[in-house]
Amino acid sequence: MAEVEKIILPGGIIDRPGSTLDYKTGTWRVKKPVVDLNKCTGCLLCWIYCPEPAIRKRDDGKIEFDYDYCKGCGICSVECPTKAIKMEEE
Amino acid sequence: MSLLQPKTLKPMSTSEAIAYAVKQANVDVIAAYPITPQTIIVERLSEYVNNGELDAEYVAVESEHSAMSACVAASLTGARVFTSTASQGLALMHEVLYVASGLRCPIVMAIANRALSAPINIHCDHSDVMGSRDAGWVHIFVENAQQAYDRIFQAFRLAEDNDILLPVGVNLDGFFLSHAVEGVATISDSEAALFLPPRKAKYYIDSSMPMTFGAFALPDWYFEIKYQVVEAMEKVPKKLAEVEEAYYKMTGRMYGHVGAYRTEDADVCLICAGSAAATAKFSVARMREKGIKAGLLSIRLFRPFPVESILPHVKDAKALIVMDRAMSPGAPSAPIGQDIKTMLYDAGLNIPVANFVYGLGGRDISAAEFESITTKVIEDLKAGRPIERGVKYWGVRI
Amino acid sequence: MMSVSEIKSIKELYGLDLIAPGHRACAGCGALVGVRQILLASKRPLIVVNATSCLEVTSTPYPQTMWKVPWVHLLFENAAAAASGIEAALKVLSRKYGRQEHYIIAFGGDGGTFDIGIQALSGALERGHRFLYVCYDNEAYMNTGIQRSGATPLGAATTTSPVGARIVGKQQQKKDLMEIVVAHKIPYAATASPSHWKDLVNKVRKAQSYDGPSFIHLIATCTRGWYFDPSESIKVARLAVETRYWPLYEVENGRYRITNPVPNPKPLEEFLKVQRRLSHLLLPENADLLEKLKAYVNERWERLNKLSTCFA
Amino acid sequence: MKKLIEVRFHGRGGQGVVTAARLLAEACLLENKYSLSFPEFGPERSGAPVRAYVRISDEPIDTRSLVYDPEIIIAIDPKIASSVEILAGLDDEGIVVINSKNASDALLKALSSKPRAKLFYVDARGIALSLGDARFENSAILGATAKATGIVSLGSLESVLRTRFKGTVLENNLKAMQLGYDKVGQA
Repeated sequence: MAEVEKIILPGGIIDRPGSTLDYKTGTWRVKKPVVDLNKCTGCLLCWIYCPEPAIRKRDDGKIEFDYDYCKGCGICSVECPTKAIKMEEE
Repeated sequence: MSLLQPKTLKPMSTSEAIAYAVKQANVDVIAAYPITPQTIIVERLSEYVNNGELDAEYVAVESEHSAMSACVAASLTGARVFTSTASQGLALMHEVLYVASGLRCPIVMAIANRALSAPINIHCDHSDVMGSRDAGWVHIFVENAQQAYDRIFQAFRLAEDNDILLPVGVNLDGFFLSHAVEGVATISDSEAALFLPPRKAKYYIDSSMPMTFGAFALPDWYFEIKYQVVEAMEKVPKKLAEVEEAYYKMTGRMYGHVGAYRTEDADVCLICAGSAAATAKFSVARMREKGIKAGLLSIRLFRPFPVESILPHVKDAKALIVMDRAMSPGAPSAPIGQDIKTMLYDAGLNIPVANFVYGLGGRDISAAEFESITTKVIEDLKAGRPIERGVKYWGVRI
Repeated sequence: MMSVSEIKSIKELYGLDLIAPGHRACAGCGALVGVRQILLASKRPLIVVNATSCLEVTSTPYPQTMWKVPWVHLLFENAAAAASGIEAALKVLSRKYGRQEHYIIAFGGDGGTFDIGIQALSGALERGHRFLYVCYDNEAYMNTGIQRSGATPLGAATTTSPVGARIVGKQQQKKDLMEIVVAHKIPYAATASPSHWKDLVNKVRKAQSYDGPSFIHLIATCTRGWYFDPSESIKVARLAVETRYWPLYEVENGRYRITNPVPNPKPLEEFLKVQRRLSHLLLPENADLLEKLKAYVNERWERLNKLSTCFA
Repeated sequence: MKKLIEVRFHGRGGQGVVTAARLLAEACLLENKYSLSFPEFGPERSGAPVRAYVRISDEPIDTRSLVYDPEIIIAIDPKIASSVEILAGLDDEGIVVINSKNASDALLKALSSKPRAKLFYVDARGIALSLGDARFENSAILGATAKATGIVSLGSLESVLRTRFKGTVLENNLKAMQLGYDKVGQA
């Protein structure tokens, strides 16, 4: 059981938007996506189809994964138009 | 309590008095579905809104379930919210009632108490509210139009207090009160605004503080969140007394958690709620003229059950007569009877309690009937006969 | 027709996420993809209302929330009524006390929309509250373990419409929710699929441009309930569109328009065979069911096509 | 005046029985008496028998039960007015006001057991029709009641009417009330 370490707001309101960040769903993953940056065009289709979202745009416009949260569903690897993303065993 | 001259009073039905108070309370949102016998309340409010006398949104929902749903959401948005229902309507709202209290919404709802189907019946009893008594709502019973009018202001101020944040039901007997016209002393709009300034919610739905309302709580948190309702409920008696004090200063009118009449030396104390309490008071007065030592305790604050306020009035009685206008089939006592007996047990008192279910489906109870019930118990006491325990059904033809 | 600035590139949406990762939805959840896209496109400030559903349960495990916008959940069947209450409250509070108005989106699953919540939805649409209702349709009660709903297609296997020796899957066709919604004469209603993200996000913009209720019927592929590999979630949604199983169209002020013509549809079998809930329809003994489902799909498409043409 | 006066109205749905009771109660308030009026409702629609009650007192009124032993009975409906049932529970010194051209033999016979009770009649229907609308009936009978019972003055009833009606409707109601007051007769 969790300790009652914080004050419960009236009615159990949660006042920390986006606080699921506390929970690393990356541990759910069986396979992880790996991007071949040579093939990545930065089209961001992987990003628009990511359910988490666990994909970020790098400064160079290509993408990277946030493995803390990526559940390894593999949608990105199926949807990538240049087949730049491969699913690999953890 | 100061008595006002009748000629200074405004003739209003209890329903009209409630609608008028709601208008003066400057509510923001009303979401309601009409049902006999509360219809007059929402009709008047619609008139106020459509005539521009009340700046509020009247959401004419398609059911009571949606009425309470819209009320909860509007309340969470920070609005002052009112609705009204009865009977089947309250039953249809049932699951949303728990959401209203669980999410700490200070909604005020008038309940024109009416029997539940089947058989279908539009008349008064308390089955509706008794079926919802564990939903975490504060419940107040009124005995006349004046109390109903005054309680609306008090209910909002109590509900919206940040220490409370609980919904409040103001219960008025269907027809016996809802449709009865009498003189009501009203406060001015400026007095109303002073007593009840616009609601200032501490937490509300708004993008300036994007919060999550109504999250999914697993066993590790549910109990603690739900327990808040108990904590808030425990603060109600003291807070209501404070609210009443403030209202008394303005109007000279105060009702308390209970209404006690001639209880101080009563051998037998009648206990009941709603319009019948008013009739019982009349009956007790007549009995006293005949030397019968009866008393009356009317339950005005029903949830939380005001044990501390009740006990001093009944602890010295030789017997209590608890009159319930609702059944609890299969239970050892009817609803108020259950509470009274629990209270006595916890206080270590073994006062015999005669528990009667009366007046279901609008069947009238007269002053004479109260007298005959009381007389029988007093005779039993005098003769040393045991008071018949368990539940009896007054006047039912079997 | 309203002129609404069209979103042309994904890059316009990047950085506009209103949900955080760490939520507990299944890997490959189609609903989350669609909901995310809708929020990316949505006008702001925004308030989200959620019916009890997978989305609600997986997104707010107390004391955490994935939502970065004000979000409220009351019950299963009352999201539209709750949205009505918020809209009414903001209207009067802005009038009386200068509170800021917000856009409101209500999300409900097919259970909360087609079935238990249809009364509240109908009431809210009839009253004309300004909000966007999104039904994310995974075609069964997935939150409680894949039981049939009014949205489940003919023949589909669910835990309450199993493929039995005597009765094979659900025996009724899918309820046409769009037609029910359109009958309310609201300004805007559309179907959408996360696979066709551009179509979807622009429909959101269009819906929110109207001063009244709008509706989006979103296909939400479900890896658990439809039985496909999580990586194929978007692919399956795309197949639904490409086989004309899920026509993408809109009804704007009563005018029908197919927004994604499918001149050369793939055979329906392509959509069915990738999902175990429906693949048994391809067995010879279930040929009659397959024919009925195909007829339903074809007739609907033909009807939409005609309506689309007559308003063109 | 007795401490508590109880009044029972008899009529039919649509005749304004409930309104008549309310008008009487409101007029009593103006005379600084406490009052309470309430209808007895069923699922009935226009045409069905309806009862309504008024309590009048110099003290605040507690009792909320129906009225069982009225001091005053008022029958607005001419058809009901001749039936003996309307007399149920009448106080021995009670007053009955009926909408009728004369007192029926049946009523007189029934009242013979209560020698101190009084029966008044007024052709409220005739008065109302002479003014062009049967709906003025209850104003006529209220006027008759004021004269017959003395529980309220004609002036107070008129004041209440003025808060409710306007124009020719008000004028005709006032006329009906005055005619009822003038023409009431005792059996």
